[in-house]
Amino acid sequence: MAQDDLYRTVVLERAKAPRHAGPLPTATLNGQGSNPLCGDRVQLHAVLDGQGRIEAIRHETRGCAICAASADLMAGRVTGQNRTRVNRLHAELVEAVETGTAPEGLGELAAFAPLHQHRSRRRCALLPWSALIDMLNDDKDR
Amino acid sequence: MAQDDLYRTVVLERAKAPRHAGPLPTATLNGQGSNPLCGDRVQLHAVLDGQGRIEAIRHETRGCAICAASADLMAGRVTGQNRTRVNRLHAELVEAVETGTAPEGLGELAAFAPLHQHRSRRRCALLPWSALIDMLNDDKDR
Amino acid sequence: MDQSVITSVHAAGSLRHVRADFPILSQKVHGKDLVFLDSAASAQKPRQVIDCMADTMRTQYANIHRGLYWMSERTTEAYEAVRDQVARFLGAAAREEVVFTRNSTEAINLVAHSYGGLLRPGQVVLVSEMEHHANLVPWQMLRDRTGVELRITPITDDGALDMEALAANLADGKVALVAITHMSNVLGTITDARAIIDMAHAAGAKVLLDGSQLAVHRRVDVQALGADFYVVTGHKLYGPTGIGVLWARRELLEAMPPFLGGGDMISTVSFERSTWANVPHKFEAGTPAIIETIGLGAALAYIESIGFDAIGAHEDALTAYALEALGNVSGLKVIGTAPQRGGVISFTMKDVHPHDIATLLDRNGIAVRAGHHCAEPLMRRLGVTATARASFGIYTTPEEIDLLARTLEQIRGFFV
Amino acid sequence: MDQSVITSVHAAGSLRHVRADFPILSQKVHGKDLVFLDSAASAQKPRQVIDCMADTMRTQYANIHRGLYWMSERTTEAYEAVRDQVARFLGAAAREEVVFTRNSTEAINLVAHSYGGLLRPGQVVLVSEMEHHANLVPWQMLRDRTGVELRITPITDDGALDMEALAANLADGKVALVAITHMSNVLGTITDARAIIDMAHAAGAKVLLDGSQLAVHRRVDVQALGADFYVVTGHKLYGPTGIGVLWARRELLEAMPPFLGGGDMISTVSFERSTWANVPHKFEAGTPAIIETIGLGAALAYIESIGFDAIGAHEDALTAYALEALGNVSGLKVIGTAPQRGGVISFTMKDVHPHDIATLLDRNGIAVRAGHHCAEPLMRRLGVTATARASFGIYTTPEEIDLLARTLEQIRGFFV
Ligand SMILES: Cc1ncc(COP(=O)(O)O)c(C=O)c1O
Ligand SMILES: Cc1ncc(COP(=O)(O)O)c(C=O)c1O
Repeated sequence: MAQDDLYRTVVLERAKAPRHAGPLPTATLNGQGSNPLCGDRVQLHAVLDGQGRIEAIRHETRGCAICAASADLMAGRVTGQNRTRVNRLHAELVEAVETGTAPEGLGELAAFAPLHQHRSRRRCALLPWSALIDMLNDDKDR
Repeated sequence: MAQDDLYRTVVLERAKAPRHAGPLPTATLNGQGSNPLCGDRVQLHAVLDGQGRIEAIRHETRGCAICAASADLMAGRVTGQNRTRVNRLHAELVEAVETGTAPEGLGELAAFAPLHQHRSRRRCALLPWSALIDMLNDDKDR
Repeated sequence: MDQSVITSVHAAGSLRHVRADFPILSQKVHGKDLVFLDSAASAQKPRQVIDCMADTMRTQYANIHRGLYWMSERTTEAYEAVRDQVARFLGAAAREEVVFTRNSTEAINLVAHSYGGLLRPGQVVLVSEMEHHANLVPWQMLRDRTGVELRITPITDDGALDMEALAANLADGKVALVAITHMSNVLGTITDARAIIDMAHAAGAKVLLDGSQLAVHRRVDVQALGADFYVVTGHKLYGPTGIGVLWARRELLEAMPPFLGGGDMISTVSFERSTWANVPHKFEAGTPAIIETIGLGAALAYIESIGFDAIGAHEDALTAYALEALGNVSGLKVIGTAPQRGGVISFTMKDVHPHDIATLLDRNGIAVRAGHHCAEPLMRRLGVTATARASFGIYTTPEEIDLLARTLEQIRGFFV
Repeated sequence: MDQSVITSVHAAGSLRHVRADFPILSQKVHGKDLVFLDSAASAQKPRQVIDCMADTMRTQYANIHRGLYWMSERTTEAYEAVRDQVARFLGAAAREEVVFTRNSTEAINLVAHSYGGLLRPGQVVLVSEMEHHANLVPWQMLRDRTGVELRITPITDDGALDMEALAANLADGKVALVAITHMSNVLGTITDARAIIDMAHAAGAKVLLDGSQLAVHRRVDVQALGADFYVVTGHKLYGPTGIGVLWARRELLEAMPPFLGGGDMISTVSFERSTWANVPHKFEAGTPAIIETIGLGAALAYIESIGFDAIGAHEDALTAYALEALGNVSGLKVIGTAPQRGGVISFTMKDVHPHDIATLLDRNGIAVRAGHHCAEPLMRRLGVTATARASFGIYTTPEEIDLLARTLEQIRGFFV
C-alpha cells in the first residue's frame, strides 16, 4: 500500500504532531463540539481582536486522525480571519468533501477532498469547523 | 366450465337437497363442530342401539356445499355402523383428501378426493366427521 | 366487452406492457391461465422490484448506518434515499417524518403503543365499523391496558362512513384520536379524509388514516389532507413483503416515546440510562429490512413511472365495468355501494357459500378471496359470515373481469 | 501462510465452491477486490437465497393463511415449511414454538413486552456487561415502565462471563429471567450456555439466549441446552433482511399475552372483545415477511448443505490463524481473549484511531467495522471508546486474513 491520498503527509503529520494544540490561558472564547458516535471531541479556545478577527486559537482534540488534523489545520488557517472568512472557508471545505474537488484557494485543507468517497468520515473533518462556527455565533449572539 | 369433478352431482345434490338433515326428537346423543374461520357449523343428533351402533342420525348444517354434502353423505353412510367402523371410514376419507386417491370401499365419499388440491377446504369435508367422532367419544367417556 | 372500457383501460398505462412486467401473470393454475383478482390482499411484484432486490444482494449489500466502509455507505445511501422517495410519495413535509415498519399493522401498533401511551383514561380513540382488524385490535389492546375508551362510528347501509354519527361521536370533545381507514378493504369505500380530518381537528382530535388500500390506487398528499398519522404497507404497493411505512407529523414523533429498544434507535447507552436517537431513527430498532426497503423504492419508482392519473383512470374504468358485469350475474349481490369507491368488490351469491365460489373460481384459474377479510365486526354489521371479494391491480384486464362474471354465472348454474 | 491452515480451511466445505455461491464477493471497492470482514454485522447472501426469493416473486406468490386459492395455499405451505425447518435447525420440540419476527431485536422486545409484562416489581432481569444494545435497552425500557430491577453480571478481564458473579447475582432468588448473549458480537466470547441455564434454573429463573451471533457458527439445540427463549436473526445467517426468529417453550408462549394486534393473530374479533389465535400465530400480526421467510428457508438449507461440522472447523482454523496473524502486527491489541470463542475479533492499535483503521482498510477493499458495535457499556468496561472488528463468514479465506494483517502493518507504519 502506497502513500494514501487521504491520509497524506500533511494529515498524518498534523495528527501526530499538532502545531496549535493545547490550552490557551488568555482565551476569552471557548467552544466545543463532539460526535457521540465515534467519541470524537474538539475543544476550542480563542481570543478575538477589536475587529472580530481571530487573534489566537488553540484546540484540544481527542479523536481520529482526520478530526485532529482538521482541527490543527483549521487553527493555523483561521488565525487572523474574521467570521465571514471562516464561514467561507467552511463552505469551501464542505464543497471539497462533497464533490471531491477542492475550490482554488483551499490550500492544505484540500487534503480532505478524498473524503468525498467516505461519506461517514466527512463529519470528522467538519467537526472542528462546526465547533468554531458555533463558538463565533454564540459570541455574536451575546 | 364443465361439470366440476370436485363439485360433482352427488355433492351438489346433497348440499341442495339433503336426505338426513333436520332435528331428531328421539336423539340420545347430540354433538357439534364448527370452524370459526368460515362460520361453518354442524350439529348432530343420534341414537345408538344396544351394540353401540348408530341406529339413527341427523344433522343440521350451516356452511358451504362441501361441508353440507359431507354431513349428509356421512349420515347416510354411518347409519348402522359402530365407532370402530366410523373411525375407519374417517381415516379413509382423510387419506382420500390428502392423497387425491380414494381407498376402495369409500363409495360416494370418494367425491371429496379432489380436495387434495384444495388444502384449505379439506377441513370443510372433515368437520362433520370430527364432530361425530367427538360425540361418540364423549358418549364412551361418560 | 364494451369498447370504451377496452380503450380507456388500454390507454391507461398500456396494459399489455404493464402485464409483461409481472412474470407471475404467465403462470398456470390447475391447468388454466392465472387470473389474479386478490391484489387487495397482496399485489404481485414487477420484475423491476424483483431485479432490484436481487441486484442489491448480488452487488451492493452490507449492514447500514454504522459501517465506515464503502459497501455499507452505499447501502445506507440506497436505504435512506427510499426515505426521501416515500416522503415525496406521501407528500410529507420532511424525510424525518417517515418511519419504516414491517407493515401497516406494525405501524398502527407503533402509534397505539407510543402515542396511545400518552393518552389518559377517559380520553377516546374513535374507529369505524369498517376497520380492518389491524386498525381495531391494537386500539382494543390499548383500551384494555390503559383505560382509554374505544368508540365506534357506524357506517351507512351503502357502506359509507356515517358522517352525522361521526359528528355526534366527536361532540363531547373527549376524542383524542380518530383512527379510520382511507379505503375499505371489504367495501371498496373511499372515505372523505379531508372532511373527517377537518371535523376531528375542530373537535381537538388527531387523525390516523389507514392508507393500506388507498395508497395503491390514488395519490396521497398528507399535507394537503392535513393528516397526523398515515400508514401504508409495501406488499400491496407492488413492493416486497416485510416493509411498511408510518408517516407522522414530526412534532408528534418527537413527543412520542420509543416503541422497540435496541441498536440504532439510541443516542447513548449506559446501564443506568439511555437516550434516544433523533426521529425517525428513534423508532427503527435493530437491523431494518434493508433489502425490502430498497425494493420498496423500486416499487414506488415503478408506480410513479405509470403515474396515478393512469392508474386511477384504469381502475375507475375497470371498477365501473366490473360492477356492471357482476350486477348482471344472477343471484349476485355486491356488498358496498358507496359512491366514492376503488377497485375492491365484495359480493355474495344466493345459495352459494363464498368458500365454494372461491374454490370453484380457483379451479378455473381465478384467484379471489373469500372470508371475513380481517373485518369480523363489519361482517356482523353486514349480516353475513363471509363474502367473496375480487380486487384489481394495475395489471387487471377487462377480459379477466369478463371471465370472472362468466364463470360466476356458471357456478350459480350448478347450485340452482 | 501456514500450510495446515490452508488444508483445514479448504477441506471445510470446499471454500472455493462456497465463494462462488456469493456473487457479491467478486465486486471491486475503490478499485480493489472486496474483502468482506464484517459478516458479524450482516452476512452476504448466496445465490441460492437470492434465486429463491426472486423465484418466489416470479412464480409462486400470494398473501398467506387466508386465501382459499392455489397460489395462496402454495405460498402458505412454503412459508409454514420454513417454520418446520427452523424448528429442526434450533432443535425445538415443536413447530409451534417458532415465532417469526423482523430480527433479533424485535424478538427480544417481544419477550420483554409480553413475558416481561408478567413480571412484578421486585423481580429481577439479569443481563451481562457484554450485551448488545438489543439485549439491554428493551430490559431498561421494561424496568422504567414496570419497576422490575435490572441487574448486570460483569465479565472477567479476558472477556468471559464472570460465573462467580453470576452465582452471586442469582443468590437472592429474585431473578426471574436471565437474558444473556450466547456469543458476543464484540469479544467473540462464546458463553457457557449449559452452565448458565443450569444455574439459573436452580435459582428459579428462566433463560433467554441471544443467539444472533452464535447460531451462525455452531449448531444450536435448544432442548439439549434446556433454554427457555432463543433468538436469531436471518440476515446474519446468510438470509434476507427483515426476518428473525423467536423460539420459546410452548407453555411460555401460551402464557404470554400477545405483542402486536391485528389480522392473523386473532381467533375472533368483536368490538367488545377479541380472542387470540393459538401459538405461534398469536404473535404474528398482519402480513408477515412472506418472501423473506421463504428466503430464510433457503439460507438454512444452504447452511445445512455445508454442515456445522465443516463450518465450525473452517471458523476455528481461521480464527486461530487470524489471532496469530493479528498478534504479530505491531501495536495491535486483540480485545477479548476468552478461551471459548468464535470468528469475531476486536482490536485496537496503538496511536491509530479505529475509524482511521476502518477507512484505510476500506481504501484497500477491506471491509471491517469500527465503533462501539452497539455495545457502549461494554466499551466503557473495556476502557475504550471504540474498537475495530474483523469477523468471518463461511466464505472468508486465510489469504484475506493475510491481507488484513499486512495492510494493518502498513497502516501502523503511517502513524509511527
Ligand atoms: C385496510 C387495511 N388495513 C390494514 C391492513 C394490514 O396490512 P398488513 O397486513 O400489511 O399489515 C390491510 C391489509 O390486509 C388492509 O386492507
Ligand atoms: C449479539 C447480538 N445481538 C443482537 C443483535 C441484533 O440483531 P438485529 O439487528 O438483526 O436485530 C446483534 C446484531 O447486531 C448481535 O450481534
